[in-house]
Formats: sequence, structure tokens, C-alpha cells
Amino acid sequence: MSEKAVAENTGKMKKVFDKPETLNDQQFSYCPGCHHGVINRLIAEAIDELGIQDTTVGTAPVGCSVFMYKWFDIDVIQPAHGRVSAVATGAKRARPDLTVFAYQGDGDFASIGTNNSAHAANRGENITTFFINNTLYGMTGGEMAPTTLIGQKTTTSPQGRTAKDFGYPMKMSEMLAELDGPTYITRQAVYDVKRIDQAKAAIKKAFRFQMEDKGYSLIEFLSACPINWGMDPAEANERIREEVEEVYPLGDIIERS
Amino acid sequence: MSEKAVAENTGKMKKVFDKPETLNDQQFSYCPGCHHGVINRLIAEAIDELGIQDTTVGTAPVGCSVFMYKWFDIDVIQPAHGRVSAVATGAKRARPDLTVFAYQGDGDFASIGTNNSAHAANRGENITTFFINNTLYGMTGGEMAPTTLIGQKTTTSPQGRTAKDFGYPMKMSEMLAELDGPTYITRQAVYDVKRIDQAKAAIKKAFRFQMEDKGYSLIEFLSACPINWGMDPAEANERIREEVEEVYPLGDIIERS
Amino acid sequence: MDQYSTIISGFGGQGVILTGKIIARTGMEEGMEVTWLPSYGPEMRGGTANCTAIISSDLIGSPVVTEPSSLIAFNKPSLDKFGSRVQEDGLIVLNSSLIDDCSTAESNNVIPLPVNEIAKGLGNQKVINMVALGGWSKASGKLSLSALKKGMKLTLEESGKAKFVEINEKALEEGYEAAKEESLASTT
Amino acid sequence: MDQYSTIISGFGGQGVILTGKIIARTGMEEGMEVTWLPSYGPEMRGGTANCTAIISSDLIGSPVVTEPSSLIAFNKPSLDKFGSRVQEDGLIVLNSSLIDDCSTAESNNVIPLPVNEIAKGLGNQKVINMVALGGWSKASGKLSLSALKKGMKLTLEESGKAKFVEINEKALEEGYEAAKEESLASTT
Amino acid sequence: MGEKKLMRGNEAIAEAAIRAGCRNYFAYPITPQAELLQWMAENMSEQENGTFLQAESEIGAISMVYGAASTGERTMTSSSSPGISLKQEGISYIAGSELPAVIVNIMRGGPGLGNIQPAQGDYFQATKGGGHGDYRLIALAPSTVPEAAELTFEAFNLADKYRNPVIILADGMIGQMMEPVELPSPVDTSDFPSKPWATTGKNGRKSNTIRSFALGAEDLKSINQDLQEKYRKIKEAETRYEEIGVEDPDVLLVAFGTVARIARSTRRLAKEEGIDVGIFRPITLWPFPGDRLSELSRKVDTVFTVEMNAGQMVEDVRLSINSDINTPFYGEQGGVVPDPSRILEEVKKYV
Amino acid sequence: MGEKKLMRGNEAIAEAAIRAGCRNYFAYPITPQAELLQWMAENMSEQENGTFLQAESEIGAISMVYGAASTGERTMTSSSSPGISLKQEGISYIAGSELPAVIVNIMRGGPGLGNIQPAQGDYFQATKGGGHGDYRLIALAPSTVPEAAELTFEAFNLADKYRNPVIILADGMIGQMMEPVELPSPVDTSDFPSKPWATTGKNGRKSNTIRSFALGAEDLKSINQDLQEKYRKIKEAETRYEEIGVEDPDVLLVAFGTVARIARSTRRLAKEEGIDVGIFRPITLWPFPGDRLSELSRKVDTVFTVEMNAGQMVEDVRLSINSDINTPFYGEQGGVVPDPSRILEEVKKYV
Amino acid sequence: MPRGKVEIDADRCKGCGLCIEACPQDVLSLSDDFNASGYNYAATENPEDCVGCGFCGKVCPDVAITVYKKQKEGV
Amino acid sequence: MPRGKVEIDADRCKGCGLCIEACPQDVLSLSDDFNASGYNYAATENPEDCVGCGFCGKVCPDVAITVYKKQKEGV
Ligand SMILES: Cc1ncc(C[n+]2csc(CCOP(=O)(O)OP(=O)(O)O)c2C)c(N)n1
Ligand SMILES: Cc1ncc(C[n+]2csc(CCOP(=O)(O)OP(=O)(O)O)c2C)c(N)n1
Ligand code: SF4
Ligand code: SF4
Ligand code: SF4
Ligand code: SF4
Ligand code: SF4
Ligand code: SF4
Ligand SMILES: [Mg+2]
Ligand SMILES: [Mg+2]
Repeated sequence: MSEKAVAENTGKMKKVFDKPETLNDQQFSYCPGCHHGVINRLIAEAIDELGIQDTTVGTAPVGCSVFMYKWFDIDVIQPAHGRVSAVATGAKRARPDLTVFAYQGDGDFASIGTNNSAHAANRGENITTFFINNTLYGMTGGEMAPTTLIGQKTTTSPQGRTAKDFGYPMKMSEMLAELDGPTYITRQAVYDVKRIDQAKAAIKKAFRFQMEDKGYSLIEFLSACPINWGMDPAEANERIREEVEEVYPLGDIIERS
Repeated sequence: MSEKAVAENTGKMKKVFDKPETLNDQQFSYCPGCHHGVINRLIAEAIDELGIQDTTVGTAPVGCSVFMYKWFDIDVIQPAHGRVSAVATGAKRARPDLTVFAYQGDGDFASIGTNNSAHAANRGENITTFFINNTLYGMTGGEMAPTTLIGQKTTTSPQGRTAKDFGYPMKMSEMLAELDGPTYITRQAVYDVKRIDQAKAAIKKAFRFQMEDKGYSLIEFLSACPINWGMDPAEANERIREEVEEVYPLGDIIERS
Repeated sequence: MDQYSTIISGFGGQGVILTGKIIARTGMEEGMEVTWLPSYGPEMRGGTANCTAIISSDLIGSPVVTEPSSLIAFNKPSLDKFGSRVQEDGLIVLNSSLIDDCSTAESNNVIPLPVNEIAKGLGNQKVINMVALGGWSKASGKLSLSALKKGMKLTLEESGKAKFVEINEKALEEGYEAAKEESLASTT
Repeated sequence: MDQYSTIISGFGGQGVILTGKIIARTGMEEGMEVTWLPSYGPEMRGGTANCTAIISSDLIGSPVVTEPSSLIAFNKPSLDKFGSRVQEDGLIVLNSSLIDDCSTAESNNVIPLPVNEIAKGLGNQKVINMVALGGWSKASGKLSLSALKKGMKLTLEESGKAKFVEINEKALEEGYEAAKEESLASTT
Repeated sequence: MGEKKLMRGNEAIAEAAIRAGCRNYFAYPITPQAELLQWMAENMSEQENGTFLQAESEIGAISMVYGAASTGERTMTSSSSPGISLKQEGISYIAGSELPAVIVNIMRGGPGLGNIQPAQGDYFQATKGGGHGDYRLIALAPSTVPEAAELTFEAFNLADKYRNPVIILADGMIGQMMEPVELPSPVDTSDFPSKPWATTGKNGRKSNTIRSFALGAEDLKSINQDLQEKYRKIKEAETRYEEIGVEDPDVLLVAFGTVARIARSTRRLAKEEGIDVGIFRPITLWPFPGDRLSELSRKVDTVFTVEMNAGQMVEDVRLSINSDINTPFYGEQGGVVPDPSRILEEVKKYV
Repeated sequence: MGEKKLMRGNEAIAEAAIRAGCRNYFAYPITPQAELLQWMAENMSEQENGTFLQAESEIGAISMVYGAASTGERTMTSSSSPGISLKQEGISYIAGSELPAVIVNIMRGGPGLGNIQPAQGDYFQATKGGGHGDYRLIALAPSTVPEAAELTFEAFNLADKYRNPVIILADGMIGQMMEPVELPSPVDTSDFPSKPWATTGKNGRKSNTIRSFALGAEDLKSINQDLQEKYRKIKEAETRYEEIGVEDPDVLLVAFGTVARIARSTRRLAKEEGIDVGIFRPITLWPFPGDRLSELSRKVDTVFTVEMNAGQMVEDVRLSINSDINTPFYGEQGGVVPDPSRILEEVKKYV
Repeated sequence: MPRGKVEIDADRCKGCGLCIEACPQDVLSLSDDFNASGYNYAATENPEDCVGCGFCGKVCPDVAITVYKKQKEGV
Repeated sequence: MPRGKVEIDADRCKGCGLCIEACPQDVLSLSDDFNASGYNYAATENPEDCVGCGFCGKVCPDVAITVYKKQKEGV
């Protein structure tokens, strides 16, 4: 709930929930029921509440969130596919006074960009990374990602992913937690109100760590892609709870300070 | 000790140790006391003893081992810097009947090639990877690697590596062990006879796993680079025992079957 | 006939892509030169999808068409985008279930069909595209109903959807009939 | 003097690179145009290292020299590689401590110096290069002993090795003296 | 030749590759070539020893190609512009190591992320070498879907024959559009010539090495000379083009790929206005059919180049012909496909 | 201008960058440019807000450049041929996003791993676009160590002025050799023009975006048109070259970088034999000084191009001048540095 | 008088239905009408039951909902 | 008669000294001579003490050592 909004009243009614200021009026381009939208809004709310809209630079991935610059009313850099962590590193190193976040899909963060992701983590870059794991490539039409579950059908695993041919769902968060660089790694979901509230708290914590110069934070989100999962939005939520969480359990993985 | 050699006698003396057949007469181009040489020989001995010289294809990195094709009497592919795991993947996928190994320095495997390394591991590619961790870039003149120890002086960390600026010694083996793909991950050293014997046993085990179609093996070697460490070979051995092992403990990390 | 081009446009999910493929497939079966070109990529997401099918007696140069011979428009944005580009005396088949304001060029031959209602009558909203295609067949006269039925059948069978052939045949027929009446109406 | 080029060659660790730099540095101090070009990369490992220093009154075109005016050879492979390329009437300073077979072109002015022994005499094997450079100074006459001393001093100071200046001065002097005798010997 | 099928360009290329005996395909998804991966995902695993592997990245894919091609097996990767840029180091290695491999670029609008619409902005990259060093790809530019299939099939033969990478340079329009295709019959892979250079395990023979490395300058020079010699041979034997109405045209129009088929529409429109527009269509962009173009250019005052870029092939056109002849250029960029009538307008300025 | 120092080319470039106000340097080691990193490692951290970061890869480095340059700060990366190939996608993005940045390529022998000796095989890549799409780098080719420093310094000004990446195209010889250098005095970074487009936090103003993306074809076309317009301006204002004895030479020799300085030795040798060899040295490889070359070419029968590659710049030479003039080419490859007398031998065939 | 109130921006709404699932009071349902993008958007069927809990707003992926809540006296 | 014997290929040896460190019998030492590559190579100073344990060979990074061992009777 956007705390900023608390002041306004309509008659005896008070506005208790509204679009955060860090979002402008542009409509999202996401499909119906896509969790990118929820996550975008939570990040915007966190920025509002921390009062850092003027000093935040976001980096948006090539992926369904490529249009982020359209609806976030902050400065945004739009890097090449997979390079978001490295680009965020460059921006933060050049201007340590800015709050820099990296927003990355699983194709971006965990496939083509694994090298840049892992080394930003290992160096403990003082950035905040949002890693949106929807178990496939949304934008390009639903291909297999390293995070795709075993048995999951995608356009490039039409018979369902097999471990033998394509390996295992890649646990980036657990993997990166083995490194000494990261300060905070957590896995969140946004399929219900409780998870949404927790996710937002995690986002704020991660931003705060950056503002306190504490180093690298990673928030992985289990995210629904109803259209490419071939499900309606409610079913997609259900799939996360029932199947995806089984492979990628929610919760904090490390927190060091 | 090369078992193949057991048969030959000189007078009453029997040859008990000799250059393995898989090596030809070319001299190594390594510096005096460099462990690459020991590791090369152990691999050649393992190939001899497993009788797979005719069916093995090696992939050599850009790095001090770039000349491997000169002294290994097996077919060798010489890929681009960092791409060894992916190239080995391609060769093995095309010809699953061959035994394919990837030989990679720490710059190769753990820096520029992290993406390819991690994904070959995650897919559980049925290849054998030798990862030579000498805590810096040997060939190019001793630059810092992701594996460089904190405080270690290199040409690109002239004041010694600091975690703040350059992050932490990267524990590739531990990191990759978090993935479900790998079958066998172990860390070995070759600074004394006992370690050398253990290392060779590990090499043979890894090759055997591949021959049994069991999937991805990784052997990390703590390797001395006397010239760039500014030490004589004996001191360099000592450094591994005293300092490097502290950060990168020896032993098996995972073994699944 | 030299070359006859059709743009089919609507929301994602309205069967736009398949409609175009069936035109091309049918043309091919009839021995014509054909091309089919979709709009593609993320702009399809939540927006309009469209494709262009050309049938021709000669080799087809550009598969891109700025001024189509005909348009099948399933929704208002589609009509807005392409309506004005249709050639003089060209054909516009439009979905009158979703489009109220049918302001198009006078010179066009406009066939409004309530495809959603007709499809509802058939018990399957998914066949609105075949209803429209049936109408297009009648109004354009470029591919016969029976040829389209065959083309549709082949197309569905090849993508493993043979079980939908029957209902789609029905839809083609109903659209064809409705267009008959509609052209009658517009001439009276 | 138009242009005077020197190739310095030996094993890694024999101070080849530094010797060339000191020639260039000294030339620069003397107001000449100079270039210095090393061989580089992994072939240096365990093999021969070499570099080329050119001093000239005019702008220097190519810093690569196929036929050097002079050669300082610290070991046999170096002499084998470069000896035959030295210009007619050119100078060869060679390390007679390591090179027995001094078969070089007759037309060359050859100065064999037992630099290892001389350096041993000075109590520091690291200065064999300055011994040779002293000899080169005498035999070539291109840069005076005092100029080289200054150039060496500046070079060492700039790389934080000021404490070695003294011993290296000694080595330059001894080399210079040894070459005197050697040239004497070769003329008698 | 088999039956006629209505296929997308991307699908036709994929299927032609399989029929050409390609059994190793490594790629990373990107629009507008995603259907190529999808086709391979569905059909490659049904082939004996067929490998479809979605790589971790385009660099992973081109490296896997390097490894698979080293074993002598027919191998392919595909991508679109930004992904092809990522492969440049790998392509330079493949060319330097003289490995046969087929690379497909379904070009889109650039530079940078650009967009996913058809474009021809990667002509320079494909023909002059986007990677480092002196090397050449054989660059084939189909202008229809059936030709895309045909050239892909042929690409594998050329690659094997010359031990050289071949690039299929098409664009989003050809990748996405459907046309009727008559597919070639599958080759008998046991007919392939032997590849004694391949790393297949030494098995009795002298050991083989695949590399693009020669520390000594003279060694690397001689490797380069061999490469240049090979390129000369390819130039002589493999240059291809198509000509339409080039006997005595008013204007000679030069275009490749998608633009060349649009030029056909322009030619028709022009005829209606009494203008004779000849079309010269390079099929091999490298080797560029400059000699033939030079010949043809002697009959005209104007050689007009049209591309979907800011002027790339036009340099090869100008290099080929006498500088006295007019060589205007018209280009569209950013995914805009030039209109036949717009081209005619431009052409008319020169008649 | 400060004191004279004896410096390696790599060091001089690094120090000149620092003095030009570059405070962000990201790179990955590679021979023969390793000393550039080393100099930065030692000296950048002593600068206020100075960042030296050894990236995980060349792709990491160019991406960090993208990020740092987006904030408007002066930023550089350096590498050698294979590493530069890896940066091609990133370079296309930087050009497409109109970010100022300096890229140094200390070229070595190719293709593939090649070797580490000096070469000029990346001319095409640097001047025609090794990445995808239509874009241009300003390409500066120093031929001495002092000039390498000077052009590096200047590169940052050009990059800022045009919001365009600038590449310093040198080779292993220039990177490795030492010459006396007079370094420029450090700039006052507070004098830099403001960069209202940079992503520095919106802080009251409208929010900024750095991107190379435009989904609509017409949008991307207009971005491309703006780019082309900018390139025209750069061509007009920034073309640079050096001429030596071009008044009435027997042969006009065209060469850049290392070869141009070797050509000076050739000129001297030729003079001894009574032959007058003029030298035309492009300093900006892009924009190529074709107009001036065209003028000069009218006075001679032969314009002779020498390069350390198989013939790359020679295409721009030929494109610039009338096809009636002889335009022979002589090239060395693989790290072989051409000998002054060998060049003369070739030249003599045309006098 | 209801304890809460929601405003739904019908043009932003994509008819995903998640707000409907999330509402503990069954206030919301999808309309039969299409909006400009062709979606059946969400609307308040039982506005009087709204308690202003904000759940619908929180789960909405398209930020289409504004929520009001009746304030306690004196606040 | 010694129980073992080693042959050192002086041209392959790079004088690293690791064999000397590894030898339990102090058989080996570096020669004062240089080989063709400029290294002081390893040589057997006390050949009679060699037990043929092979340690020197195993630690040698340049495969410069061949080791022989006296065989037990009857084997
Ligand atoms: C170098 C490069 N390779 C591939 C692409 C094509 N591409 C665009 S987005 C994307 C993946 C999107 O998946 P993900 O990162 O998981 O984001 P999502 O859309 O699922 O949120 C790919 C492969 C590209 N633009 N650039
Ligand atoms: C793309 C590319 N980048 C950089 C280099 C330069 N390079 C050659 S070897 C090497 C690193 C060697 O270090 P490592 O992999 O640790 O092997 P080592 O020599 O230490 O055994 C580098 C950076 C290259 N050849 N190619
Ligand atoms: S494709 Fe999937 S991830 Fe992308 S916007 Fe649609 S639902 Fe969201
Ligand atoms: S530089 Fe180091 S790793 Fe390379 S050969 Fe020498 S000692 Fe070995
Ligand atoms: S505020 Fe609560 S009660 Fe009211 S509509 Fe939303 S979810 Fe339902
Ligand atoms: S959650 Fe939002 S987008 Fe979905 S139906 Fe409700 S209001 Fe519409
Ligand atoms: S075999 Fe054993 S005892 Fe003999 S020299 Fe070698 S290490 Fe010493
Ligand atoms: S270990 Fe080998 S290389 Fe080292 S000194 Fe002994 S024999 Fe020589
Ligand atoms: Mg995804
Ligand atoms: Mg290393």
C-alpha cells in the first residue's frame, strides 16, 4: 500500500491505495495477469516510500520489461540482453551517489547474462538486483530458460524439458549465495497479498542496504507468465504455489552485514 | 606412475616411471616449476592407463596451456578464450562416442568463461573439465583473476586485491556444486607426491564417469605459477599449502551417481 | 486476376493469423502464387495482430502491402489502422459485433458481419474468424467456399487440429450465407 | 650520425629489456630521437627475450630493424638469431662467459666480454647487462659512458630502484674498461 | 524434390538444413528467427544422432558450433543481428580454423536493440568481416522462401567443399513470411566426403589439431596467404547472381534479398510507365559478382542501388564499376520496407 | 604540455586518458595491450572518483562502459582484436544510444586467436561497423607514441561533442614501443559541457532514458536518419590526414598507423634512388579523407596503398578516386611488419 | 454506507480477474463490455460490500484500482 | 649396487629443483652447467643412494626424469 497516498481524502473516504508517484500514466504493456506488473509497482512504491525517485537509476532488460522506461518516472538505462548487471555496475561505479537497480528476466540474468550476474555478485557490487524468474522467455514467445522446470513444455522443449538433454532448473540464488560477495539474497513471490507484502519489504530492505553501502542484494521473484504457460492468471498463480515453489523455495537465502 | 611402463627392463633394473605415451617428445613451454606440466602429465598418464588415446579429444584454453596440441599426442581443439566448456560440449554432443575433456585456466573457466562453464555444469554435459586455478592470469603477465586471494599483488592489483574494489576469491567449485547438473566435483593439488597420486586418481575417476555416461565432472587444481608469484618453485609449492588451501580447501565437494 | 491482397486484423486470440494462412494455403492448392506475412513480435501483446495474404497468378514481388485489395477487420483499432488504406473499390469485411462506428471510405464495398453473434449461435466463439472468412469468400469472389473449406481442412489437419474441421466448415458456410444477405441488403 | 640501431638479446632475466630502455632514455636526454621496441608475449617464456633501441638525429621511421647497427648478445641462441643480420662493419658485443663458439661475420667488429665473470667480480650477477652496455659504449662510441650513467640513473630512479644505481655504475665502468682492453687485443 | 509445402522462411531454412544432413544445431532465441529454433526443437531430436541444443547464449552457440564442426559433422547456428554481433569473435575463429559451418542471420533493424522489423544493416558485417582479422564468409542472400531453403541446402555443400563458414543473410520478412516451398530430398549422409582433418580421436593416424593460432609472424602469414588463396578460388567458382531484363534497360537496379523481390514489383510498375528497369541481384554477397556487374554497367548510365540500410552494398557496386557511371543510392532503415512505387519515384530521377 | 617522458604506447594512451578527465576505465587483459590495464591499475585509483575495474570479460567491460557513459562521465575501455570482436554488440548499442565513450584497439594478427604481433586487420571492423546495423565510430589511427597520446586526449572531446563512440585503432607495435612523449596537461573536469541527456537521477527534471530501441519502424528510421545526419556533420568537420611530399610525387603512397611511419623510411630510401614517394596518411580512418585524396590523386598515375592486412583501407582509397588511376596494393599479414625496402621494391613496379 | 470504495480504471484494466479472486467480499466481477483494448474489464458488482481492505489493488498487475477506506472518527 | 636409478634429460630439465626437494635420499642436485635453454639442470649427485621410489619423476613438471628400480628376485 502506497504510504504516500495516505493524506488524500474523498469525502469521508480516505485514499488508501493508489498508483505510486514513481509510475506515470502510461499503461503497462504486459499481458493480463502478468506478475511483472505487480513487481514493477512494488519497486515504484518502495522508491516512493524511501524518497529516492530523484536519485535512482533503473536498468531495464531486453525482455517483457524492456518498456520500463515508459512507465517508470525515473532515469532508466536500457542495456543489451543479459548485460544489465554489468551496466548497473558501470553506472554505480561512475556515480556511487545514485541508487542503481538492475531488473532482469531469467533469460537475461540466468542464461545469456550469467557471467555478468555472477561476477557482479562476487564483487559485491553495491547494487540492487531484481531477478524475475518466470521459468521461460516471455518476450520472444515462450522458449525454455535455464530455470524451466523438468517436464515443462515450452516452444523449445515441446516434449517437456528433460534433464538428460537440457539439464536442470538453475538455482541462481542458491548458487550465488555460495559466493562471498552478496549481502542479501532472497526469493519472493507475488501471487497473493501476504507474499506481495513480504516481497515489498524485501525490496525496501535491499534498497536500504544499497543506500547504507552494504553491497550486493538479489531478490528473485517467482513470476507468472500466464500467456506462455497457457493458463489463465488464477491458474498461473496456482502453478507457482503448487509447482514452482517446490523447486525454488521461497524465503531468505543469505543475509550478511 | 605410468602403469604401461611396467614391462620394460634395463639389466636388472625395471623402468618404473617414464613419459607417458600420450605425450610426444616436444618440450613443454611452461616456466620452471609450473604445475601445468605436472597436471598435463597426469592427464596423459590417465589416458594411457584407460587406453583411450585413440578416442580422446582434448580442448586446450588460451592461456599458458595454449600449446597443449604440441605435446599431447591426441586430437586437440583450441577454442577461443573462455569458450572451452562450450566447445567441448559441441564436440561431445556431435560425437558422444569420444571422450572429451576441457582444460581451462582460472581466467578462462572462472572469468570470461563463467557463463559457458556454469551452463555446461548445469546441463550435466558428459564431459570432463580440468580447471587450473593458479590465482591469476599466467599467460598475459600475471593479472588478477577472480580467484586471486585477498591481499595478493598482481599486475592489475598492484596494492594487493581488496574485497571492496574487486570482490572475493571466487569459489567456482563450491558454486557449481549447488547446481543439480554435476556428477563429480573435487579440488586437488600437485605440490607433493601424495597430492599428485590423489590428483591422478581423481582424473581417472572423472574420465571413467564420462565413459560410463554419468555426466559432468570438474577437477579444480590448485596450481603454482612461480614466475608470476615472484617465488621460486619450492616457495610456490609452500604458498599453496599455507595460503591457497586455506581459501580453497582440498577434497571432494560432490560425488553423485 | 493479377494479384489480390488481404489484410486480416484483430486482437490477439481472434484467429487472425490462421485466417491469413488459410487464404494462402487455399490459394496454393488452387495453383496460385501466394505469400503470407504476419506482423510479429511483442507489439502483438495486448494490441492488434495482423497479417497479409496475397494470392496471384504471377510471381509475387513485395509481400508487404500498403494498399490491400481487401481487409477483414475484427475490431475497431484494426479498422482505424487499415480501413483508409484499402484500395478504391476494395472490400472491407468487418466485425459488426464489436465495431459500431463503421465510418469507411464510400468507395469501398463494406460487408459488416456480426461474427461474434453468429459464432455464438454455433456454440463456439473461436470460429469468428471462419465466419468472417466465409463472408470474405462470398464478397470477394476470389476463392470459392469449397476451395476454402479444403484449404482450411488441410491447414487444421497439418497442425493436428483435425477435430475442429467440422465446426469451422459450419462457420465458413454461415459467414458465406450472411454475406449473401448483407450484399443483398447493401444493394437494396 | 643518421640512425644507430641496437638489438639486445638474451635469456629472460638477463636484463635485456632494461638495457634497451637505458639506451633509449640516454639518447632522449642527449636530445636525440629515440625508439625502443621489445619482443613481447609468451615466446619470452623460457626462450630468448630481445629488444631494439634506435637513436637518431632525425625522425625515426620504422622502429623495427632487420639489419641492426649493433648487437648485444647475452647467449648463444641470440647470437645465432641476430649475429648474421648485423650490418657490415657493425658491432657485436657478446657474452663470452656463455658463448664459446663466436663464429660471426668477419666484417663485424666483435667485442667478446666475459660479463658473468666481471659481474661475479662485482658481487652481483644481475649487473651483467650493464657490463655489456659499458662495453657497447666504448666500442660503438654512440653514447658516452657519462651519458649512459645518467640515463641509467634516471631509468632506475623512475622505477623506484635508486638503490641499485651505484653497483650499476660500477658495472658500466668495468664493461667500458674491459672493452678498451678487448679492442686493444683485437687490433694487436 | 518432395511435395510443395506452405512454410515460413525460418521453418524452410531449418528443414532444409536437416535435409542437408545437418545434425548439430545450437542457437539462442531471438526475434525474428525464433521459429527456426522451434522447428529444430521439434524435428532435430527425431533424427538419428540429431542434436538440438538451446545454448546459454549466442556465444555459447557459436562455440558449440566450433566444437561440433571440429569433429567434421554438419553444424549450424542461427540468430538475428544483435546475436550475430555476439558471435563475431567465434566466427573469426571458425574462419581462421577453416571449419565448415553454416550461420543464419535473419536481420532486423539496428543499431543496438533497434527493433524486430526487417532490415539489411548487417551487409558490411557479413561481407567485410565483423570480426577481427582478414577472413571471408561465403554470404548467400535469398530473396524468397524457396530460395532460402535451396541456399541453405547448398550452404552445407559449400562449407564442406571449402572448409569455410557460410552465412545465410536474410531478414525478418523472409524469416516470417510463408510461401510454397518444394523441399530438397534428404541427402544420404554416408555420401559425404571424408574429413581427414577432423578431430575424431586419432585412432592410429597422426593426431589432428583444430586451431587458428600461430605464434610466429611468418607462420601466421602463411596461414593467411593460404586463406587468401582459397578466397580467390571461391571467388572464381562460386559467384552467383540473378539478372532480370538487363539486356538494354533504362536503369539498372541492384538489390539483394527482400529488396530484390520488391524491385520486381517496381519493374512492373515502371513498365506501365514505359520505363525499363533492369534488375541485377547478387546472390552471393561475398564473393560479390562485381565482374558481371561491371560488364552490365557498360550498357547503362545509371546503376541504382536500393537497400534496407544506409548504403552498404552500394560500396561494392561502386568498387566494381567505372566511376563515370552514375551510382545513386536509395535506402530505407529501421525496419521500413521500401515501397515499390517509392523506389520507382527515386529511379525516375535518373531517366 | 608537461615534461617529456619515455613511454610505451600503451602507457601513453592510458595516461593521456586520465589527463583528458577519464575517470572510468573497464577492461579485460589481453596482449599486446596489457600495459594499458596495468597503468590504469596503478594510476586510476589515485584520481578522485577514479574507477579502475578489471571486468569479468570484454563484454562485461563494454557493458560497464555503457553504464558509466550513461551517467555522462568520461569512460574508456581497451583491448586487442579478439577482445574487440567480443565488444561488437556493445559497440553497436553505444553508437545506437549515442553515448560518448572511447575504445582502444591495439590490433594483433588474426583471424581467430592468430598471434600477438602487430597487424591492421581490423580496419573494416572499425570503419564499416563490425556490429549490426548502420552506425559509425570515429576511428583515429596514431602512427607514433606521442600521437597516440594526443589522439586519445582528443578522442574524449570528440566523443562528448558528438555523443559518439571513438575508437583508437593502433597496433601492437605502437602499443609496445617506447618513444619520448610530451603529455598534455590534465584538463579541468569542471569545464566539461553539461550533459542534460545523462541518467544521473531525474532530480526535478523530466526523466531521461538511454536506449537504442524503437519498436516502430518509422521511429527507428527517424533515429537512423538523425544518426546519418550526425555522421555527415562529423565527416565535414573532423576529417584528418597528414601529407608528406604530395606536391608532385612519382607515386602517392597511402598508409595509416605503423605502416605510415615505415613509409617514411621508404620515402627516404626512395629519395636515394631518385624516386619521389609522397605519403598520404589518413588520421581519421572514419571519416575517411577521401575528398582530399581524390584531389591529390589527380596529380599522379599511381596511388599505392600499403597495409598490414590483406587489403582493407584500399577499398576506401579506390572508392575515393577515379577508376582510371592505378591503385595497387601491397599487404603483409600475420604480424609481419613490412620492411621499408620491401615496400620500395613494390612501389618501383609502378614508376 | 459501505466501509470502503474502489475505483477501477476500465481502460487500464486487462480483465485478468486477479482482483476478483483476491476480494474477500466478492465485490468485483468482470463486465460483459469490452474496453478499447478488447478486454472485459473489472467492475464493482457489489460495491456496498467493500471494506476498503486494498487487496484488489495490491494484486492488480496493471495498477488499475484505487482504493478508499472510511476513516475512524477523529483520525 | 643401488636399488634404483634415474635418468635426467638435461635438455628438457628447467632446473626448477622440485625433484631435489622431493628426493628422500638426496640423490639429486643442480649442475653448474647451463643447458641449451640457459638452465642449470638437475643431475645425480649421489646416484648410489637412489632407491627408485619415483618421487622425483612424479613431481617433475617437465617430464625430464625416467626412473628405474631394481626388481625383487623372481618377479
Ligand atoms: C543478444 C540478444 N539475444 C537474444 C535476444 C532476444 N531476446 C529478447 S528478450 C529475450 C529473453 C527474454 O526472457 P527473459 O529474460 O526471461 O525475460 P521475460 O520476457 O521472460 O521477462 C531474448 C532471448 C536479444 N534481444 N538480444
Ligand atoms: C577474448 C580474449 N580475451 C583475452 C585474451 C588474452 N588472454 C590470453 S590467456 C588469458 C588468461 C590466461 O589466464 P588463465 O586462463 O588463468 O590461464 P593461465 O595462463 O593462468 O594458465 C587472457 C586474458 C584472449 N586471448 N582472448
Ligand atoms: S509474455 Fe509472459 S512475462 Fe511477458 S508480459 Fe506476457 S505474461 Fe508477462
Ligand atoms: S606464467 Fe605461470 S602458469 Fe604460465 S607457464 Fe609460467 S609458471 Fe606456468
Ligand atoms: S478493497 Fe477489499 S473489499 Fe473492496 S473491492 Fe478491493 S478487495 Fe474487495
Ligand atoms: S486485477 Fe487489475 S487488471 Fe486484473 S481484472 Fe482486476 S482491475 Fe483488471
Ligand atoms: S627415484 Fe627416489 S631416490 Fe631415486 S632420485 Fe628419484 S626421488 Fe631420489
Ligand atoms: S623437477 Fe624436472 S625440471 Fe625440475 S629440476 Fe628436476 S628434472 Fe629438472
Ligand atoms: Mg523470463
Ligand atoms: Mg590462471
